[in-house]
Amino acid sequence: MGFAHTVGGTRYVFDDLRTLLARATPARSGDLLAGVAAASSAERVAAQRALADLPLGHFLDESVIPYEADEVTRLIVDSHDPRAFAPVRHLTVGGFRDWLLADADGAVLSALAPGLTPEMVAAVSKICRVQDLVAIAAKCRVVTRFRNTLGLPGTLSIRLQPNDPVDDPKGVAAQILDGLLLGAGDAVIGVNPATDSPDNICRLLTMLDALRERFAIPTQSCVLAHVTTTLLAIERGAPVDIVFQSIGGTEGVNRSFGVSLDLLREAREAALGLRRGTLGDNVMYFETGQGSALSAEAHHGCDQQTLEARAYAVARAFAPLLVNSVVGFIGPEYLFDGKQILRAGLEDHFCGKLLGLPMGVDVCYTNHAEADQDDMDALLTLLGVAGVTYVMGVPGADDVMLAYQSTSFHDGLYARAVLGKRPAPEFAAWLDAMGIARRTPEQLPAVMAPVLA
Amino acid sequence: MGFAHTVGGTRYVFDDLRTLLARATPARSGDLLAGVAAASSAERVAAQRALADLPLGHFLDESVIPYEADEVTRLIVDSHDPRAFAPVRHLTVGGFRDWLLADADGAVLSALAPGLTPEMVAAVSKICRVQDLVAIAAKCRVVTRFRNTLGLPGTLSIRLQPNDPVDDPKGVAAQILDGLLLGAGDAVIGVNPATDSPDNICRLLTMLDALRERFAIPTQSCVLAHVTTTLLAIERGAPVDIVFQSIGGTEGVNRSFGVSLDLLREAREAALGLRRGTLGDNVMYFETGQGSALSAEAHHGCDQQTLEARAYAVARAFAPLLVNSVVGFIGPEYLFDGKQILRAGLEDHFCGKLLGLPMGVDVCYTNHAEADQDDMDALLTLLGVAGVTYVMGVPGADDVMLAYQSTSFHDGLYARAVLGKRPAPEFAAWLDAMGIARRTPEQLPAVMAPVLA
Amino acid sequence: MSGGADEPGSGRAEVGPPLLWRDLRRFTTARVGLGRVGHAQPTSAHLDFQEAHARARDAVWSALDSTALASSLEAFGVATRQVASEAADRRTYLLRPDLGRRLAAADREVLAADSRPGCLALVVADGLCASGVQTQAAELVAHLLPALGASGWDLAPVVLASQARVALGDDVGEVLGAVAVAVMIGERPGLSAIDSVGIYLTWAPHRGRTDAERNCISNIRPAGLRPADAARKLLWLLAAARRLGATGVALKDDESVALEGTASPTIDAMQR
Amino acid sequence: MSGGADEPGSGRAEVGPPLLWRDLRRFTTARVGLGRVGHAQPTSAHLDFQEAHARARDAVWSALDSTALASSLEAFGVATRQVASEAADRRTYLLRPDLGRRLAAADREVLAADSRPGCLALVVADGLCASGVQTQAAELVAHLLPALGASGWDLAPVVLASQARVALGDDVGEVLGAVAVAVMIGERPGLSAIDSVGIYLTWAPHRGRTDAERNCISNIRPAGLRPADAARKLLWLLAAARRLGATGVALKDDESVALEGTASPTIDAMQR
Ligand code: B12
Ligand code: B12
Repeated sequence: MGFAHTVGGTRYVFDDLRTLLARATPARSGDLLAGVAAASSAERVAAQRALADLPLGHFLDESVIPYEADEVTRLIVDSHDPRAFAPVRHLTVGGFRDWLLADADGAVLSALAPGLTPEMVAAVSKICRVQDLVAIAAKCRVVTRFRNTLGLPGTLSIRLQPNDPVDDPKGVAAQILDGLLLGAGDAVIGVNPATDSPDNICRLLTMLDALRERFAIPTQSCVLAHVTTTLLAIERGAPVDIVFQSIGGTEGVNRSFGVSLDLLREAREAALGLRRGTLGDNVMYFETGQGSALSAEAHHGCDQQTLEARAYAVARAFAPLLVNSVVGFIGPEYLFDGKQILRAGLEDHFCGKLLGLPMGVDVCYTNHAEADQDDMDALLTLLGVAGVTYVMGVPGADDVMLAYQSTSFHDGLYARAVLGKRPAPEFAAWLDAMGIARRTPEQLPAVMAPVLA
Repeated sequence: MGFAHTVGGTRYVFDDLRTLLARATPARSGDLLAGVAAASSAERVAAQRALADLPLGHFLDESVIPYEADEVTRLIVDSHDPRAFAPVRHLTVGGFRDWLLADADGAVLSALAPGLTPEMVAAVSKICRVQDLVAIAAKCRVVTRFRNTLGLPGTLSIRLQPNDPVDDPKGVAAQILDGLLLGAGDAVIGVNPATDSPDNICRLLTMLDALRERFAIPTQSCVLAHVTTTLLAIERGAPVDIVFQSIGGTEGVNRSFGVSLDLLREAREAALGLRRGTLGDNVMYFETGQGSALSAEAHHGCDQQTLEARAYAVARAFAPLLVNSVVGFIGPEYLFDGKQILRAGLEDHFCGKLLGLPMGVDVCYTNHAEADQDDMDALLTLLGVAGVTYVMGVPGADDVMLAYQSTSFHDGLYARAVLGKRPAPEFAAWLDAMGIARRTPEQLPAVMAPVLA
Repeated sequence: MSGGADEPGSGRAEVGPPLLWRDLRRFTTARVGLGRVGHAQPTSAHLDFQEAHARARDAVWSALDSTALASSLEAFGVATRQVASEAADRRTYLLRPDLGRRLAAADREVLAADSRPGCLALVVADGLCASGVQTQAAELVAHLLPALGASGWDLAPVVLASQARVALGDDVGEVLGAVAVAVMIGERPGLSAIDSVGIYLTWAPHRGRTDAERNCISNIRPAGLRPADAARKLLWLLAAARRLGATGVALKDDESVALEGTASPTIDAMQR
Repeated sequence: MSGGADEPGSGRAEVGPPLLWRDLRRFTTARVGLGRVGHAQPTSAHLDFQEAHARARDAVWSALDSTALASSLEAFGVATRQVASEAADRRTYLLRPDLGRRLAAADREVLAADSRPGCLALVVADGLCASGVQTQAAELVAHLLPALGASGWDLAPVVLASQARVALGDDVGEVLGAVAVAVMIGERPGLSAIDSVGIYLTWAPHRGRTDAERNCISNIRPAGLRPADAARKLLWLLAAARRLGATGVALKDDESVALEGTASPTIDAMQR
């Protein structure tokens, strides 16, 4: 079936839902690369108008990737909750935007989440302005727990990201201390390993756990190895709090990442089996990012933002503690400049939150993209207003292993200060107890120095 | 005298302060047009480093435009208050940034303002990131009064801008009602006249005043005619609350606007003589915008942002009720795209506030610039966090006379809602009394309908 | 706004007082009475806006068809000349207003042949949007011609200028030796009007004149100031400028012609 | 970070425990211990960052000098071939990764002449930053050569590829009939490193391989993994891949070689 709309005397026809969604997306380089973008602003507006008129119910009848061909589609279709969908089933996409802005509150949105498919959420995001993405997301409430409580209103958490080019434990530890002194680490202390060897991963896991225990920090640690390596580490008895994996919105991109829904299920079971959470059992951490499916040539003619929302459908099947979009990380071929990164970051946060996820955003850019610190400050501030669950914290914003710029520990302090946000309550109390809540001591707290002796 | 700094093995030399400031400015089209921009990022960084090392005291010794040649320079030099300057006189520009971020609070900054020259303020803004521009401006407190109180912490005011292509009073009135129903108008109800004839201006002034009195709105009105026309209107007995004028940062641009400091003094005296303010006597309203001096070919080789700050030195000599930068209004030859507009808007707000002005920003763009509503939402939100005194309110964001897009009445509501801001207290009370504070009634309030009968 | 039941401005005089919020739309082409969802504009208003924005952006790139315009002007017996500024193309024009203010050297020479000291120069320029000039320039000239003749103005050939800014008129006036130049120019396109023309009048034009030395008549278009009224205004200003020997802030537009077709200039209810 | 007293990593072993915040800088090249002004970074740290950003952005545009590289490799008696991807220039490369993954048609034909079923293919590619590859590729190859011969690998001519992505190795391997391909490629430049190389190893390469079917050795550079260690790792992976008949997630890098020169892998104080 097809869709059509006339703008300025020209009738634009869109063959199927997938095409309609792609043409309605605000301009970005990845969709141009994929050849699915609108050819002109007029065509884009025509698609947005046609999309706005589409009943939400239609999304239950037409999949952007066939059910038979893709396990992510099967997950989406099979897990849809018609009862939860009921309050909005009579609406068009345009009416849904109005309803979200006017009528919905946090409780209503939480109840609605299982009734929404990622494509519905992607669709409505395409006809939202930045201010709508902010205002609607700010209403969402998503709370998760492992060793502390993330996502409470008025909080903004930070993942402490202490990456080292050779996984040197002292280099990692020095960055962790730096982050703690600057109030970061309540979301997770999570290291990306330079080397994905099981030995190395186990060593890092042990070291992170010892450090956390030594200071009695109410948080969790994670080594962001491939999920199969983490499974090996669990087998070998390493202290795994949280299982990390990069995921995407199609079976094909997940295959290119070396994962499947079954493998993720297995990993979650293994982590739950360790019973290491004290306050809750959200044990998974996922990262996503617009463009990964196209990069893996597994995009099925869909636009990257719709596929990104589908990655969230994968995530929500595993009750994660944390999810984040790496938005500017992948590169300018998918998000060209600060403007595209800014909008994509807010879309991702919005879609994830509407689908009920504890969404963070890696507010970041690479050196081959047209972006700079000003763009990051803008996105960070907007996300803070939108109630982002957490952002990254990297010393001086410079990840010396991954070679990109993310938010610094200082940026986290800035966002909390100007927006009146606090860390997760347990972590805030710990910072108070350590005497580092309001200002960073010149002298290291006595308990910290020996760590690097 | 000259300045120099080495970056990446290359030594960059800057002949004078004016050149140093221009090379240190973040990239924008107007400075390229003027031929004063840095040729590379490396040169820009070199200039920023050299600027950061410059003692603030140097700005008292070297003017960017000669004292003899320019009455704005004379105003700046002659009105500098060394006593107020004392707390920062020992600092370099870089040290001043650190001091602003670390030590200064609202009271300290208010006391400092008369000690700062616009060039000092422009200089420090050039080495600030967007987040610094936000965080520092958010500390500033500037309160002004005419018939209500503007600039109190926690408030965000709106200029209601009901422009009509033929100055049709009914068209203007319909827009005013619309704005009032959407909570706008506490900063001023200000019409840009399509026709600058004295008759027309008097007619509009009378109509605005009658409407304000009829509803007993605690606000002020203004017709943004040329100051000479407003003087004529005062002579003819028209009810002038606030005198408007566009101004710039050099004697030359002001001449091209048909004004001088003397003329502005005369106008202020005339307005004060009417004694129409009930709470205070801030009777002037100025608009400025990066690029106007270059457009008038009166820029003296200075960068547009430094000249913009100099326009604020003109403004502060007249204790204005309102000042705003029209940032994206002038066009892409000065601010090319959303990114340049965003940064310039925050710089202008920052510089104005540090100089002690009640700064608003016309968050806007023209259709020949590379910008859209998303860029406006970002800038509006950031300005809200930075504590902007007021923004514009135009029906549906579309000014049908000036042919550009500014913030809509709805945008004002959005910003107030997500940031927890209120209108000026007197106006907020009036909105409550009218029963339109929380939602817009479908039915017009009875008192309003006859206005358009 | 893309059409709809409330055709803006329709039947201004016929109907009673507005009772509903959306009734305000009867009184203005501005986007009033849009309704609201939470704090935001409803989807329909938002998409109307997006569509208008796409259209306005395209209008920036509309080009003046000087040849077509020349033939409609020549139909009134008016001579025309086609010139260009120093801005070679549209992109350059947008980023280099300085070039758009200068007459291309070649055209300067050609135009010099038409020099007529004391003449009145008329320039029709694309400005930031050619579509309004294209449709309204001939009408404006038609309204001007009889009166100009009657008041003894010596009209130089009308100059059709592309990639031009207002100040290009100074160059033209200087070359022609004009005592005054009136530049009819396309104003920046807006969401609700992509056909608006401004007229800028400068006495004793020469390169270096500032905007303070000009007068302006703006928003000339069907939904704004009508060409007939604009022409009358210009004639009044011309006469006044001749008396004063100047244009600009010193010359106040004190003509009190009521503009027909717009609402009465007073709001009865508000004039106690 | 632009130099300074605390040269990062200097004297790691010699000094006592950190007492001051800024002492943390002894343990890492990361930007720790920067101090703070309010919530922000001090001006000096901020400007260091801006300078590094300018440098890193330039590094993206660094080009591989294949001829110079070829002669240093040929000095070891290694044959080389120079190829390009389908991305014609740097801008295209950045925006069209699909083209960067494909061997230019002409080069495909030329390379076919070198086809040697069962060989090991080595590709040296500019990737996102040529400067690291330029300096380290020869060193890597020098470390590999003796051991490769000893383990009986048949090394094909080393392919020097410009405007190349990782997956270009699949095309090269396919054309050469290689049993495995190792791509040494410039990693994206960072603020603190514009000389980092990654090695991606793919067993039985052919167009269409996914990243799940490769292994990766990353951050090869003086301040990261040293070429000698990287070469040892690659040799280990090669041997393991030959045993397993595959690379990718199934092949775990279980080599337990301690990397010399980096700190001891355990933090004593934390190992109760
Ligand atoms: C960009 C990037 C990504 C992007 C790649 C998408 C894209 N289009 O570029 C995304 C975010 C999707 C990604 C995902 C993952 N990555 Co990655 N990634 C990088 C990064 C930062 C830069 C790579 C680069 O510059 N390549 C050079 C350019 C010129 O080549 P390219 O052809 O454009 O890029 C290709 C490769 O980089 C490849 N790739 C990216 N990551 C990985 C990881 C592995 C194991 C392999 C084989 C290939 C691969 O994907 C790109 C497209 O084909 C490096 C760190 C670094 N400093 O290099 C880490 C890095 C290579 N990734 C790493 C890891 C662990 C992963 C994941 C396995 C994480 C996870 N647990 O799921 C996933 C899955 C990767 C997969 N199997 O596909 C590790 C590898 C560690 C190791 N020694 O094995 C590194 C070193 C960083 C780290 N320590 O976390 N990654
Ligand atoms: C852009 C603009 C400006 C910019 C001009 C700078 C620039 N580089 O473009 C700024 C913000 C500086 C400006 C200032 C003023 N403007 Co103005 N401006 C406009 C606007 C929105 C668009 C003009 C346009 O599209 N021109 C066409 C392009 C192609 O020509 P251009 O050569 O690029 O532009 C030149 C002219 O526009 C000229 N200009 C701009 N405004 C004015 C005003 C007058 C009276 C004159 C003679 C010339 C002039 O400046 C430009 C550079 O030389 C119009 C509204 C409209 N819808 O047209 C109002 C408009 C022309 N301006 C107006 C006014 C009143 C002013 C001010 C006098 C306000 C004040 N009280 O100080 C000042 C001073 C102008 C002066 N004497 O120099 C009125 C004129 C009313 C009238 N009939 O006389 C208009 C119609 C809008 C309004 N109603 O407020 N303006």
